[in-house]
Amino acid sequence: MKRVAVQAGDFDVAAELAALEALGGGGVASFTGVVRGGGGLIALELEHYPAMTQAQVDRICDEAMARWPLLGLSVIHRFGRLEPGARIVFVGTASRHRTAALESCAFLIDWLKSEAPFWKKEHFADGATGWVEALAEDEVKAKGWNSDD
Amino acid sequence: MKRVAVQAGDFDVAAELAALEALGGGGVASFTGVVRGGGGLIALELEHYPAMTQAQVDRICDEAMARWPLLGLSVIHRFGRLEPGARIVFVGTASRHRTAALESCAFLIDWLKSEAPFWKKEHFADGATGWVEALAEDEVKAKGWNSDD
Amino acid sequence: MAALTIVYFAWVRERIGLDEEQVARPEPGATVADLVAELAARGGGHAEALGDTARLRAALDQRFVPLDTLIGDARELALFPPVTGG
Amino acid sequence: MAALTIVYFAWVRERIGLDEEQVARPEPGATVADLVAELAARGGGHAEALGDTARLRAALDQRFVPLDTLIGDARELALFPPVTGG
Repeated sequence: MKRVAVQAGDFDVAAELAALEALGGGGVASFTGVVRGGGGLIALELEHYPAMTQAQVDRICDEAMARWPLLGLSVIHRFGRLEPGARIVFVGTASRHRTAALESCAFLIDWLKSEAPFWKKEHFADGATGWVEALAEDEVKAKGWNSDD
Repeated sequence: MKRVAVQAGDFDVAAELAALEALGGGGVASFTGVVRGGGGLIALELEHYPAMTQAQVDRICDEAMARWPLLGLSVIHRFGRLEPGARIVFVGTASRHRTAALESCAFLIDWLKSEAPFWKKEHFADGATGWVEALAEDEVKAKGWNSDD
Repeated sequence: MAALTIVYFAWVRERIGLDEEQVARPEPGATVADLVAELAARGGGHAEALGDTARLRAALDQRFVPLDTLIGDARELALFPPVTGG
Repeated sequence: MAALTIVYFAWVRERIGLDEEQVARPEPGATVADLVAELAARGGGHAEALGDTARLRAALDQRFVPLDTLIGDARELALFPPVTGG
């Protein structure tokens, strides 16, 4: 099972997890990213490169399936305007081995951060806006996956 | 938020995750363990040490909260007779930092495997039964958390 | 001093055929391993359950301890195989 | 040969003021960096968006590429800041 969705709307985490649990794998790991509030943030606007996004996320998923013995995975990434508390991204993995499920989940979220064509713009209550800068740390983290087998 | 439950009944993963997402942390990681079928297994019987279990799981959670900047965590472990496909254990963590959420989730499940007083007995269709042996690998994995950082 | 309660789990419990039992409090200076050896010397289910200490783990008053720990004034000793939770 | 389509994202798009534009296909042997330098030389928003190549990333036909990659017969070039998904 490989499910990849790039969408504006919210998603149902429980349904995704239930589908992964039903694969009979023993372990299901997940990560859900949520828009953080604070500092006067009223919304995050996620821009993406539609012609590329789905294919690129698909490639990242294939890479995870090649590296770990997964029974299934599900990756959902939203775009558009999202308010604090809204879900942005979901990664779920199922495997017979808990370590494979957990590691591949961490790999996928690290890779989405640095290899998926999304850009985040912050909108503040006072009308100010600003593009979120990529963290050098995130590029390093994604590259780190290249060195451990 | 620290929620620890040791119970016979099933649990609602969606409700646990919703509570963690509501902490406004940015990242929620989870792991759900499910009884694997196959090999004629009809049920897994989880025995535990009631006087010790809750306090011990609580200690493991305190340890995770001391090591990582977590906004909250939820750990649920079932006991009793569980059939293939049933959930056994849930670990959920919330943090502003995705790495903290993911690492503490992995830590908690590794520690539950080797530091929580549960024992699993397998029941097979032909009437045979057998206690699951602890994996040396699991004790090593839990010990591994003592050496990093 | 009060007797010591011993609780058993998993195949240790099954082989001994008891969930728990009371024993006379051991001498000061006795370790968990000393008491385990004494119990195993009873033979039968106790010997079967407690003979191979490499496969045994223990807790004193609900805290995991190595087998060479002094029993001291603990009220409850638990004996069981390595845990398999999660 | 057909023109090359360039698509812009995030602050590169905002500074240039265009989602995309068509340009004459560069000479064979031209790299992404060559074309970026040529576009930046137009001044204005292009200079502002494309002047600092350390902050630029590129994709050719929807694949990430380093800036020293030959454009060859690619149909679409995308220019944008480092991505911030997840």
